[in-house]
Amino acid sequence: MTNTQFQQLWVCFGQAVSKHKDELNQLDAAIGDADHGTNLDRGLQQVLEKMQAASPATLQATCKLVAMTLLSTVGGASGALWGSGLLAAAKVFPDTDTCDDKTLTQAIQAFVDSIEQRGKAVVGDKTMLDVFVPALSSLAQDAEPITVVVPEIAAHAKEWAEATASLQAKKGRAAYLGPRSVGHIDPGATSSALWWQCLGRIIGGSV
Amino acid sequence: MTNTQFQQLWVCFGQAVSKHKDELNQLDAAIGDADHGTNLDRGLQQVLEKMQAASPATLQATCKLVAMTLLSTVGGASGALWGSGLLAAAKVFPDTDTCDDKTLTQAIQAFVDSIEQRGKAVVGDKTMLDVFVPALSSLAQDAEPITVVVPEIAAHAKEWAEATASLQAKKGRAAYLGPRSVGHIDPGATSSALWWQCLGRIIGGSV
Amino acid sequence: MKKIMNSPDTLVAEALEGLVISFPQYLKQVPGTHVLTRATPKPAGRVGLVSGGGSGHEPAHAGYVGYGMLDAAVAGEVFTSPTPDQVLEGIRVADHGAGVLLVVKNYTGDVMNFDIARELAEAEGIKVATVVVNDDVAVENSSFTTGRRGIAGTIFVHKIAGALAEQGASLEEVEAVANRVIAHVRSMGFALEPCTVPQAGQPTFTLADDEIEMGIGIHGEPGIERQKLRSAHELAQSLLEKIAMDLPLKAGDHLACMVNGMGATPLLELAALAREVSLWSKSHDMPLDVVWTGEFMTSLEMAGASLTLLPLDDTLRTLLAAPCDTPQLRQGVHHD
Amino acid sequence: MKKIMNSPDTLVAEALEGLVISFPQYLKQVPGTHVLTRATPKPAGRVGLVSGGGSGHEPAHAGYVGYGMLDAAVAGEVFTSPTPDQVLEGIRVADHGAGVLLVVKNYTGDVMNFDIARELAEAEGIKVATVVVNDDVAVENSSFTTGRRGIAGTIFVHKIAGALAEQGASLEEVEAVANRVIAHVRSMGFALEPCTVPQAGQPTFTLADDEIEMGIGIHGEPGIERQKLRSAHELAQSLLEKIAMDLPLKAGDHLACMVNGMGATPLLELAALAREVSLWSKSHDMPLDVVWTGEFMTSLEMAGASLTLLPLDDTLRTLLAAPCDTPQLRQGVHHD
Ligand SMILES: Nc1ncnc2c1ncn2[C@@H]1O[C@H](COP(=O)(O)OP(=O)(O)O)[C@@H](O)[C@H]1O
Ligand SMILES: Nc1ncnc2c1ncn2[C@@H]1O[C@H](COP(=O)(O)OP(=O)(O)O)[C@@H](O)[C@H]1O
Ligand SMILES: [Mg+2]
Ligand SMILES: [Mg+2]
Ligand SMILES: [Mg+2]
Ligand SMILES: [Mg+2]
Repeated sequence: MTNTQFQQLWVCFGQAVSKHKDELNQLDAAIGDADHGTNLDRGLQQVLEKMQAASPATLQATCKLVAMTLLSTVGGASGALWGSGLLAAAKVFPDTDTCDDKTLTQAIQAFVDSIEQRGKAVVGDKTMLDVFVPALSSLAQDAEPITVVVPEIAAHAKEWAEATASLQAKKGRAAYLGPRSVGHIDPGATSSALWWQCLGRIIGGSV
Repeated sequence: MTNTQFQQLWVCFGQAVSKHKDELNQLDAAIGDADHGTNLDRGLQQVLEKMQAASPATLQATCKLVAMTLLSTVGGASGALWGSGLLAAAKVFPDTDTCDDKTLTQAIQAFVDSIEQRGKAVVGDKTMLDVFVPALSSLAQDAEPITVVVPEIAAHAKEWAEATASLQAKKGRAAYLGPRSVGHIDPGATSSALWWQCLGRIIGGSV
Repeated sequence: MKKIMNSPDTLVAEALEGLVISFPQYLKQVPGTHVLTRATPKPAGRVGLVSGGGSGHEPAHAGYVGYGMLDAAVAGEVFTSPTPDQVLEGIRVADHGAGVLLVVKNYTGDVMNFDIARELAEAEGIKVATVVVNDDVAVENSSFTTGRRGIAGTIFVHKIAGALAEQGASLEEVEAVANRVIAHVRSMGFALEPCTVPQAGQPTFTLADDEIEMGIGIHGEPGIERQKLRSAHELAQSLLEKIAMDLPLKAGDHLACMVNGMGATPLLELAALAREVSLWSKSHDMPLDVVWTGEFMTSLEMAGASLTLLPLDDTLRTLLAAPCDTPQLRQGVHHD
Repeated sequence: MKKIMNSPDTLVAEALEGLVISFPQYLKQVPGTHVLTRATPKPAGRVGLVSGGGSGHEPAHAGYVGYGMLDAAVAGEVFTSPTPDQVLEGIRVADHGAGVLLVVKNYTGDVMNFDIARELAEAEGIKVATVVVNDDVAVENSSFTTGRRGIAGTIFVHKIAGALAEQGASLEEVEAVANRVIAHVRSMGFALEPCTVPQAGQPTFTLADDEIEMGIGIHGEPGIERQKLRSAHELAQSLLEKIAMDLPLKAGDHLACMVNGMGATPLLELAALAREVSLWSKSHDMPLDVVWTGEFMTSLEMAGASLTLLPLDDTLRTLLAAPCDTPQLRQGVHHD
């Protein structure tokens, strides 16, 4: 992946979250506090502005800038998770313009590890991990090139997000609802699916 | 009028206000604070209880009991006005079981005078006086016996109350609405009409 | 109607008990009455202050009973003036030999019931003076009408007259300073949502999603005009202009301001409104010496706010800043 | 949605300015941040206390910044945990050489953002300890889940730990007393009406005219169960029984209680609820030593209330009664 592609990913994600902001808020209203779309959107708009202003030249620099911006503007659970996850990923990305597929997979692995560590959630807890973990394992296990795999993952991401509806939340705000959390899709899983859809389009070359 | 009739008047009035309580509150909600029915009802239920318990034997004693009870239980503008008006009327009523028509008229005159003094309102200010003043002047001017006159007044009382709709309030809480008070019937005039209807029935012998 | 209560008929009595339970170091109830008075009475020879009115304005008035403010608060039913016998009980307990000042908000019911009580107290030989607060500029003042309503500005009267009374001033002096506050204090409020009188069970009015009632009183009654919702900036602007013109205020005047919530308005919004007052006062060159932001005189769970301005001279500033110790207002904490 | 504001995006920033304008003797803003700190800093060598979280809970937390309680409050957007850089600013300003205690309510977002900030502060050489308040008995406590939420009981932690810090205790001692409060404080709340997050514009849920949400948090989220509205007596009963069983309480325990309004509930109703707590405590032979009634930890304009109980020993009672001087809580007024 090139630095340009990586930056396009954030532009795409920013636009997608902006477009689905109300929907994400409504998902969060049902089992949380109605701010997930607003939170991510606030952060991502800042990311786009700062990326434009600073034009970071390497993958690592871009990832760090995105991480620090999200960390200092999103707030809430998703701010801490995306922010510290991306800080971990930035350590994996090279300080160059391009990286190979394996490094990208490792960076995403570092992102997911960090989120698991920070948030202490596991798959099935009805969180963003319910999209990121299956996505990452497809990516890591599959022998095909990522230009093929990632678009496939992207095609599944929405299903994984929607499958959280049947889960009872164990972590995050939705956990307080106990059994009442069942029947609602997790907002963080939904926004994570948007991220994978963007990655799919960019790596698949359809942006 | 006999003491028994006078006591029947309060029983009748208490029942009428209880029946129209919500309507009086709604009239008061439109141009005041939605409590006129509740206020009068609270006081009159107490009057009925105390009258039964104490069985005052004279007109004066009954009037004083009603006055003191309303004064200490109604509150608001109507509590002060009915209470101090009836205290003034009690001074006119004899300390006997019966009074003649002229004395009854004088007692009502004292009631109205006291209300005018205490509340500083005049006819046309959209208050209970818009029923009591025309009623009193019919009573004072008419040559016929009160068994005829009072039922006639009673028949008009509702019209007088309804006619307050076209007035702009000058006194009481409704005055704060200025021109917005026009178009609504005054709650105090409406409850006053109920009182005259009761008096009409009792003096006309239909109770 | 949804309320935390057992029944509308017992709500006020139960709440008065609950206030004493919540503030036992400040309040006690005069047995068998709706009068709350100081747990520790004022020393003999000092003027007593009594206020009151209908309930539903909490923390007014029991919240202001204590050192430096009131001696007794008399509570009527919700939005209903208390009866004269109750006010008389308040006067009796507040009299420490130097007379009693009644601080009455200008509503027909309050004025008349407090007047009857004053007559009864005077007949018992108690010296009583009455001041009538009429700070609401929404209502036109005219000798042909009831005159202006008394609203949140009343609390500045409690504070300032209460401070002077605490210092041992005479009834005439306390009455005079109260009237000086009344002559200069002005308020105006608006509602975003109505309230529901427990006994009535229905909201006192209904508003569309973009409507407000401008120029409301404190009894859930509609205001003088229905308007469109506007920004905090524009709302503050229109209230303050109306108040400033009425007084009138001039550049250089030092002000005390009260940003008062009507019951359901979050402090977050009241604070945003306080900021607008500050911007306005700066742009008009009128230093804002004192800002009180919070719920001081409410209208049950009405959403909305009122703004109060009081131009300050040295006397008023000093009395406003004097220590007080009541359930709602405490100034002068001593530490280290 | 009707709010007194200029725009949802500027509301929090404007309100923070407004709080400083309203309480200049207590608060100042750390320039360029959403951190409010004491106008007069604590002397060197004393432990600092920092709390915070999303906005919309006012007077929490800025209302508790001042003598005897917090040193700094960090505000996030409405119902959104503040970011680590903001918390770090709060830690820096609260550190007077003896370390800083972070009082965090147990929400994933708060816990993680405060944790990241603690890591950053420790990297700067500041000694930091964290306590996590989880007083809400509505939520089952289990090591497999997020655990209980922190709600109104947090204010008892501020008060008691703040008092000990003011006396010059070490960070370890202040942390220990905070944890002692956390170990014993329990709360539960319910909503009669939802609130509307300014940025979202829609109520967080809708209730029929006879329905309540039982076991709510403080972020407008639905509770654990939808129930029928009941009398104040029955509501108090069910909350208190749940709390008492959880602790568990026993006859003879001395209690502090907080009757907390969620934002739109009139003091009239809260006082009526306080009376029910008192009746309950009497019938269970548990003396109610302290009752706090009012709005301490709100959820914007939500209607409803929460009850908090804290069994007291001598240490806790003394620290709870110690003087404090903050925008919201003042004890120990000095007069005559
Ligand atoms: N412990 C956790 N681990 C992983 N993801 C989590 C955790 N807690 C919450 N999340 C994710 O964060 C989302 C909520 O984000 P957001 O609404 O922005 O934060 P908040 O809950 O603080 O309001 C949830 O939908 C969930 O996917
Ligand atoms: N100054 C006055 N003189 C005569 N009647 C008055 C006066 N002020 C108010 N009223 C009457 O009192 C009625 C209102 O009574 P009520 O609702 O019980 O008292 P409040 O206005 O204190 O709530 C009005 O409808 C009016 O008829
Ligand atoms: Mg959320
Ligand atoms: Mg009325
Ligand atoms: Mg009334
Ligand atoms: Mg949030």
